[in-house]
Order: sequence, then C-alpha cells, then structure tokens
Amino acid sequence: MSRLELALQHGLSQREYETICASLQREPNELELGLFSLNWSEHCSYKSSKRFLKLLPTAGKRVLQGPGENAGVLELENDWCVAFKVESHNHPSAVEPFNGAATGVGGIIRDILSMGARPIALLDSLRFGDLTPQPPSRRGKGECLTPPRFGEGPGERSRQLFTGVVAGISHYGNCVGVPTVGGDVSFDDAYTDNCLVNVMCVGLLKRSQLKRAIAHGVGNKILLVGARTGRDGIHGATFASEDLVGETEAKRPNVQVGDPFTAKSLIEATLEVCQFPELIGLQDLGAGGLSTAPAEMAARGNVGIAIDIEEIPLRDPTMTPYEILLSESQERMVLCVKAGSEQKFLQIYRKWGLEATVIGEVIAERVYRIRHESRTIAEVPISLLVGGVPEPDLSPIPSPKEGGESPLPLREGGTGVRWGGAGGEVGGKNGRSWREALKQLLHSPTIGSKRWVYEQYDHTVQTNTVIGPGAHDAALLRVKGERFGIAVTMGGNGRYCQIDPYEGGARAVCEAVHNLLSVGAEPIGITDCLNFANPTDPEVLWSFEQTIRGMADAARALELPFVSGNVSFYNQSETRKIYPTPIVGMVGLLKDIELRVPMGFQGEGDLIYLIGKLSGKVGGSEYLKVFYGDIGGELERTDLELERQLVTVMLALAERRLLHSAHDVSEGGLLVALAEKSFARGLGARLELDDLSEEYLFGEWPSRFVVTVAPEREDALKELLDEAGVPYQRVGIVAGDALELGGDGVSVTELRRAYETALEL
Amino acid sequence: MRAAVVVFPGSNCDHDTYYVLKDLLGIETDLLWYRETNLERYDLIVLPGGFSYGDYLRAGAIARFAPVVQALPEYIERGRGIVLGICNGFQILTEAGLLPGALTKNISQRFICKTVKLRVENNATPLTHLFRYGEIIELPIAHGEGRYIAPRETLERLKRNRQILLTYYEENPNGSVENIAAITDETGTVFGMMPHPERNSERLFGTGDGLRLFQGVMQGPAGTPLP
Amino acid sequence: MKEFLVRVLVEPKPELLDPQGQAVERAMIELGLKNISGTRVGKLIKFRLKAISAQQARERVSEIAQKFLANPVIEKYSIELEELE
Amino acid sequence: MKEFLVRVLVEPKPELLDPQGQAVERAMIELGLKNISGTRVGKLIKFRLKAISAQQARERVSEIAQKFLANPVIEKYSIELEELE
Ligand SMILES: Nc1ncnc2c1ncn2[C@@H]1O[C@H](COP(=O)(O)OP(=O)(O)O)[C@@H](O)[C@H]1O
Ligand SMILES: [Mg+2]
Repeated sequence: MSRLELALQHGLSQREYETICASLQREPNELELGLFSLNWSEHCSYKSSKRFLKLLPTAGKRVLQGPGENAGVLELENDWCVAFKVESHNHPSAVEPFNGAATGVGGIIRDILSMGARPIALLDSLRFGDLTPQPPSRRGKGECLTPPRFGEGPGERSRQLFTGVVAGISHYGNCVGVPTVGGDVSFDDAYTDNCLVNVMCVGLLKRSQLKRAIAHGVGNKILLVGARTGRDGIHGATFASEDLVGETEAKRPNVQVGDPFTAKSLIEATLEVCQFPELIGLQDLGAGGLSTAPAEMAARGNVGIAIDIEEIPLRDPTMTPYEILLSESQERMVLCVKAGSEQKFLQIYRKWGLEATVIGEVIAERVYRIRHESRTIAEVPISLLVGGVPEPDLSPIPSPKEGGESPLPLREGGTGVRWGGAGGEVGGKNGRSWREALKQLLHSPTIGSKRWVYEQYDHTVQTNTVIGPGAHDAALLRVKGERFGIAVTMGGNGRYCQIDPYEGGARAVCEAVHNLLSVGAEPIGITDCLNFANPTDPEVLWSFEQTIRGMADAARALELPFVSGNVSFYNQSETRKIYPTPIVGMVGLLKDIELRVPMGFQGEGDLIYLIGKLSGKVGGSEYLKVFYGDIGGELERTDLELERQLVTVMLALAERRLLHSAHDVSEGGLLVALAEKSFARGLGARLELDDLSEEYLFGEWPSRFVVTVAPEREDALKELLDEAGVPYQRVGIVAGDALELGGDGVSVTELRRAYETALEL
Repeated sequence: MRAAVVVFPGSNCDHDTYYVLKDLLGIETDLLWYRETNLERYDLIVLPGGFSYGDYLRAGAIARFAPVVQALPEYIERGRGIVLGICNGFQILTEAGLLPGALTKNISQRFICKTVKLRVENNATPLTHLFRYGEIIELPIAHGEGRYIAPRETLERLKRNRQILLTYYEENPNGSVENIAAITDETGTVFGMMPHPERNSERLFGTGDGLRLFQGVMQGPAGTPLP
Repeated sequence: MKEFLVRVLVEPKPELLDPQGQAVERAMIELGLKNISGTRVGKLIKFRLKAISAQQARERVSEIAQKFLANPVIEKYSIELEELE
Repeated sequence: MKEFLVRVLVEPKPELLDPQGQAVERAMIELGLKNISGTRVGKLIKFRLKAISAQQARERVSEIAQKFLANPVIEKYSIELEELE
C-alpha cells in the first residue's frame, strides 16, 4: 500500500496528506500518520466548524476563561468561580449505550478537573428515537441484565439505547460522587439511528486555583497519571468524525470501558496536587489520547515535548508504539510539573492507588517527538499538528426550505381547531375535550415525568442540591458557607431547528435563560453542544451556520458569553439524519439562595399571571406531533428586545419577593405549564381564559412565564410590569384540587397520573 | 468528643458527613485514611457512604479487609465508642460480619435516589434517643444495593433484642425484609443504616431530621454528653 | 422430553478492560493469593430447560444468549448443558 | 509449578429469593424460551493461578472464595480447575 493510500485509510484527505508532506518535506511514517489522523480529525480540530464558531460572542465581565481550554470559567462572588462545559458521546453510545454514556461522563468530569475545579454537578441531555408502547406484561419490572435487548425493531432499539444510556450515566456519575442534577430527555424518530448523549459538568474553584492545559519551561517533566494504557478505543476520534453507517462496524474501535472507581481516586489525587505550586499545567486524555493531549499543551506554551514510549505503563506489554500513542484508555491525565518536583506528585497518585510515571519532558524545539528506547520514532512540528490542518472547502447552501420544495410538510398558520369544553362539543379533535388532550400530552414520553431517569441518578450527594431534578426548570446548588447559589440548566429542541435553524438556535438560548430566571437566578454564561449530521452536506452546513447565528444573536442581545462548547458532526446513518440539535447548558447566579422562587403553586388564592408574549402560533409544537404526527408549522421569530425586558423584569420580581412561584412556558404550551405547577402541592386552579384555540392552549411560542402572586401584592406586580412595558395577563387563581376551564375540569391527581406514568419501563 | 470519618478509595460522602459533624455541630472531627489502625482517640467512627473500591464484586466486599476495618473488632469489644456505617458503611459492616445479615441488589435491580419516610422502631439508642418511638422521619436514600436480607433466626433475634432501629414507612424502596432500613448489633454500639442522615441535616434540604441523629450521638445515651 | 441443567457463562471480551476483574485481582493478591493473573469477572446464568434433545436445547439457549443474556459488543459467552435424570 | 485456569462460580443460596433470576427468567420466556424454570443469576470469577499441585490450588482458592469471593450469608460457590499446558 502506498503512503497516500495509508493516509486515506487514516481518514486524511489527499489535500491534507499533501499539506503534511509539503510541510515536513518528506513523507510521514505510519506513526506520524496516526498522529495527524487524530489531531486533524474533525472531532479534535474543529476544521469544518471553527470559522462558524467565531460568530459566537465570548466576552463578558465575568469571563475568566473563555473557549479554548478544557472548560470555560466564570467569576461568581467572593473569589469563587464556576467551570463548566458540555461534551457529546453520541457515537460510542449508539454502539454500546452503557459504556458509551459512562465514559462520556468520565470525559467531561476530567475536563472540569483540568481547570483545577472540583466537579460539583452533572447534567445530561438525551435524545432517542420514539419508544414503542411497552408490552403490558413487562411494565414495572426494571432491567434484568444491562443492557436489556428485547426484541427487534426501531422502537425496541430506542428503548435499549435509552435504558442502557441511563444505566451508564447512573453507574459512572453515582460512583464518582458527582450529583446529576438536571438535563432533559426527548424522543423523536430522527434520533432512532443516532441517539444523542450530551453531558455537562459544572465545577467550583477559587480564582487562584485556576489551572490551564499548558506546558512550558524547558526540562520540566511530563507525567502520565491514572489508569494503565490499553488497546481501548484506538481511532475513537476518527470514528466520531464519520457517519454512523453499517460498514464502520469493522472499523469500530474497541469499546472503551470506564472505571468510575479509578476516576474518583483520580479526582481526589488531582485536586491534592493542584495545591502544589510546581504544577504548571494539566490536561485530561480524551479523544486522541497521548497523540493529541501533550501536543496541545505544548502548543499553548510555545514549546515542544518529547515522550519516551517505553515509560508508559501498559495493560498489555505487547502493545506497539502506534497502539500506545493512539489508545483512548480512560481515566488518564497528563501533567507538566517543575523539574525536580516530580516525586511529590508521584507519591500522591500512588497513595491513591494510581499509576503515575514520568513519561517525558519539555524541549525547546517546537516539535512533538516520540522516542522509543532513546531512538526518535516520530517527530512533527507542533504548529503543524495542532492547528495546521487546512480548512476543508465547504460552503453552506440554503436548504430548499428558503424557496424550492420543502423537505418537511409545512403547515401554514394554525389548524383552525378549537378545543371544546365538557364533552368536547365545540369541535375538539375527535370530539375530545381539552382535558383529554392535556392528559395525552402529559403522558407523552417527551413531556411526561422523567422520574424513571433521575431516580437512578444520585442527585443529593455532596449535599449542595437545593433544587434537584424534576422539581423546577433549573437546578440550584448552594455553596457551603456562602449566601449565593449556582443555578444550572441544559436542553434544546431539535424540532424547532429542523423547521427554522436560526430561530431554533435563538430559542435554545432563550429557553435556558427562562429556566434560570424561573428559579430567580441571573443567567451569566453558556456552554453548548452542536449536534449535526454530515457537514460536507451543504444543507447541513447551512443549518449549522443558521443555528449558530440564531444562538449568537440571542446571546449577544442578552449579553451572555459562550465560554465552552463542543461540536458533534456526522450524526446520520444511510437513511436518516438527526435534526439539527443545539444543546445549550447555562449557568446562573442567585445572589441569595433565600430568594429562590419555587416552580409549583404554593397556596390557594394566589393569582396566576402570564407574563411576556400573549399570543402566538402552534407551529413546531409537541401538540402537533402528538395529535397530527406533524413536526412542521410556522415558527415565529423570538423578539429579542422582549427577551431583554423579561430578564430585567423577572429578576426584579424575584428580588422583591413578589413571586410565589414561576415556571416558563415551553414544550407542551400553556396548559402543560399550568399542570406542572399544580403537581408540587396538588393544588389546582380556576382558569380564566377566553381563548380556547389550540394555539393558545398548546402552542409553544416563545417568551412566556406563568407566575403566581399573593393577592395583596398583585398591584406591586402589575406596577413593575407596567413600568417595564412587558405585556401580562391574569389567567386564573389557585384553587381546589383540579384544573378548571370553560366549565370543564380535571383533577390534579388524574393529570399527575398521566404525567408520572409516561415513562414506565 | 472526637469523631473520625473514614476515607476509603471510592468513598464519596466523607466530606458531607465531615461537614455535618465539624461545621454544623462543632465536633472535633478527622478524616481518617483507611490505612489507619489507631482508633483509640475516637468516640465516634463513621464509615461513610460511597462506592469503596468501586463496590466491585459486592458493595463493601473489598473495603472490609482495609486496615481500619480490621481494627474495628477490638475497638468494639472494648466498648470504646460508637461505630456508624451509613449506606456503603453499612454494607462494609455487614460484609465484615460486624453487623448481621447482608445487603443485596435492590429488587428493581436499579439504583434509586429519593427521600423516603422512615419509622423509628427503637428510640432507646444513642443514635435515636432524640426521636420519639414510632415517629415518622424523612431521610434521603441513594443506593443500588440496599435490600437487607438475613436468615430467619437472625431476624428473630433482631426483633427480640430490638436491634431494628428504622424501617421504611409506607413504601419499601428496595425490597428489604421487614422493611429494615437501620439496625444495631448486640452491643448496641455498632450501627448501620441505608438512608443518609447527613443529606437531611439542614432545613434547606427538608425536615433536617438527620441532624437529630448526629446530635443524639453527640449527647450520648439518654442525654449524658460523651467526653 | 428431557430436562437439562443449563449454565451460561458470560464474561467481558478479552480485549476489553475489566475494572472489576482488576480490583478483585488486586484484592486477592493482598489477601495472600499470589501467582494469579488475568482475572475477569462475569455472570453465571443457571436454569433448567426441557427439550427433546441436547442439540435442540443448545440451539435454543444459544439464540437467547446471543440476543439477551450476553451483549455481543462487549461480552462473550459459553453454554454448558447437563442432562438431568 | 503448574498453571491452572480457575473458575469460581458464585450463586445465591437456593433458599433465597433471586429477583434478578426471576426477572431474567420472565424475559427469556417472553423471548420464546418456554419450558424453563429455576433461573438463578450469579457471578463468574475466572483467573489463572500458579501452584504446585491441583490440590494446593484448590485449597488456596477455597480459602479465598469463602473469605472473599462469596458472601456466606447469601451465596454458595463452586470451584473448577483446569490445568493449562
Ligand atoms: N436526563 C435527565 N437527567 C436529569 N434530570 C432530568 C433529565 N431530564 C429531565 N430532568 C429534569 O426533569 C425536570 C423536567 O425536565 P424538562 O421537562 O426537560 O424541563 P423543561 O420543560 O423545563 O425543559 C427538570 O428538573 C430536569 O432537570
Ligand atoms: Mg423550562
């Protein structure tokens, strides 16, 4: 085989190969090709996405570390800082859901650790294909062996992926002792072949503890710590940079198996050594393993690194240098430490029962040099390896949606259906009343309770979870010894992006903002994971660009910086592309946790107000999907000026303690939001709505909150809203134990049953 | 009074428990590395929750051989102080044979994290004397292997000696026999419980019931303060 | 119809990391069982099965092992049959 | 020194309920494996051991199985040895 063929087999393009030869002024050897194949993979180099990512705003007064490191860092109060990032593990989870998801958790935790922060929370956004109805005889029995693999068919496969992924996150997150406090799960056929597993980790650190993934100072030592190196996941990053099609089965890397026990010791040992002034930089070994991490550290420090391959502790002594360098074994990190101090580092790791070895040193020549028994077996300029990849020549072209024929059945305007009162005589679909529709929506897996999921996650460990999963729009963590709290949320709706990627991107940002505002916290920064299909498809690239523009415009309007993120391309099979799916993770600061606002109705007699945009369309809603099997429709563009006003006014309302409860209106629309508010204490409401159209009851148009206020504070609330010029409307009063509307009613118990049994596996 | 919270590789509630003892109750408390064997100084030794050694094989199966656990029988025999195993700590104590019975996989075969109601079955112990007999309290659980089982004779003995301290109330989350959530040994100085009192020791997290349990230990049996 | 005692032994594929096996091996060594290596921890599934022949029993168990008892992506399995009186 | 392949099979004591075994049995029946009964799910621990004789190997493994690999309150075990070339 020619060298070129070998390069192509490594996933490099001919153009890339030629660039390498021209720069090296020779042909690269096989090991060097391996290095390039990983460093230049889409997954590691962001070659197709970086020019679009530049569109995202990254500056802000709290930003201590923006994109470019293992995680972003924002300043909070009293020298406390928060580090956070999201990471995808989509392909590995599609192949082996349990281990794929578990190692995804491990990877993102080590990213946070690399900043010198203690991981304090995890969130997970999951997307699967629609589940088939569960045969009644299997309900409520739980899993048997993991992962269970009953039957055939796409619904069964989605079920297996779902249970496997949740079990994997539960296994890893629980064991490392980081609470999983939030996230979201939704189901749609678009994700049948490619499920999405995005995990976000949040860490806490003092300003002075901030670390970077950097190496410098000639002669300083490079340490490898954690687990031994085995033949896991060789070519993992290249695998993540290709479509998920049948033939890749042969090319599939060995499944990486996570070891959360080793990870937990690695966290504790690393936090110990972070106190040493001799620690210069640290970096976790993620995709690409030793072929990428040290090179990236050297690039940041403008130095070179030489490593001695025979020093690396192996699980299997027969491994070749090629395998060692390309291995993606989990639970490993690389440290750069001052020469002479290595012993004290090694000691700490060994105390925790971990491997720790000096594997190399910083050199002046800016190359990544691999030595084997003192012989150089590969040597590549750092600048070429890291960032030297030529940008592929791709151009986005608008999807046919902007003209031409639509790939989606588009529904113009509303459906003209009005839901009736009792018995549904006013022409409700199939003669049903709004309460039947509401129950059915609450029972859909995407909207229904995710208790089955989050009860498998330890969400109370570390004793900081003030608001945990299932209780509110965002989770809230306290910081021991401080007044302030940290609110976190994560989510996104691919269906919106499928219809209108620009608007979908904007909404992803705005919804995260709403979730934080609902608990009373001020949004301060964003991390995101952009899950898309193959970027060489111009239409996909176009939706990618549009989504980013939507996110960027919303973030800019709300003065929110993106401080970290992740791109996952190639989420498609031969037959199916995922929806463009941006997942937004957001952090908020609540100045005083005593000012937190609950989600649910608190007491009878409280008045219910809808705040924000008071009318809109039904397009893109879960309602359309459930009742019409339709994901189309028209999405109204979010009014970013209104969003700005909502931020100000919601914060002011919370600060003045005017809100007895708050919840944003999102998936499912107004009635679903009201029903969710009734579950906390079993309190119902008498609703005073004069519009019973499906748009009004079930539309998902943006920029809305439902809040409650004590009757004696009603005037104060209205005054504040008037001053801010934000529209509002009284929609009812908290009363009884049923939701009543238009002479019809349904008990909270009945609604809750529908909601709680939506995901019974 | 002086307390130790043992740190095994894989412990993850060590800092949480330390925080309650040290910061909320002001007890002099050490984080004790699992290789320590000198327990003389301590009036209370807590084996905290977590996944010691990854809970590989069986929860607690490897940790029971740790030096600190090997030193416990002597400590208990001499009546030196109180040993409290919470969650993983309970599992370690049963594996070590310091408490009767065994903790096995939840009947659902899944990990479960939620707040549960518990009934106080014996309030004449240092751990529970600040509760009323029959009182219903709330504590979080978070475990995959919390289903308590024991041979019939052992259960008879536990009941006869009133060694059952807490039972799950209304709902049995893991399938434990007799709804058992917490027990003590025959000496009344070794305690094991699946629920996490340290996770409900502040009003911020609910009723704060967990704190009374630690306060009980601090005040000593029947209110006599420990040294 | 004959009755068989079936044992299906499932273990992690040899090329994959088995953290549980590693931890158990370390513990056994510390407990004094030197000279051991390559420890793997897997599952044992044991049941009684009625079938007309050993061959039929094996075929049917094979199918279920592949489909359900073992996860072919990460595990391998073996089947043992013993005819009961 | 000889080398042995050791398998320790650990399973729940017969008198104890085995919820995992029950769940697996139900699933197998649903998947079409009728005529099964008494399903138990246990553990397989497999390793290589060097010893001077089969008897010595068995003794040493017995000891570790009793003390560590199985929990005598709830489990029983059996040991299988195979001499390697
Ligand atoms: N995968 C998950 N992991 C943890 N918590 C989850 C997950 N999915 C949903 N939740 C929690 O369930 C609650 C409701 O989720 P969701 O319906 O997505 O909220 P929202 O409608 O506000 O976006 C939230 O508290 C969320 O954090
Ligand atoms: Mg919300």
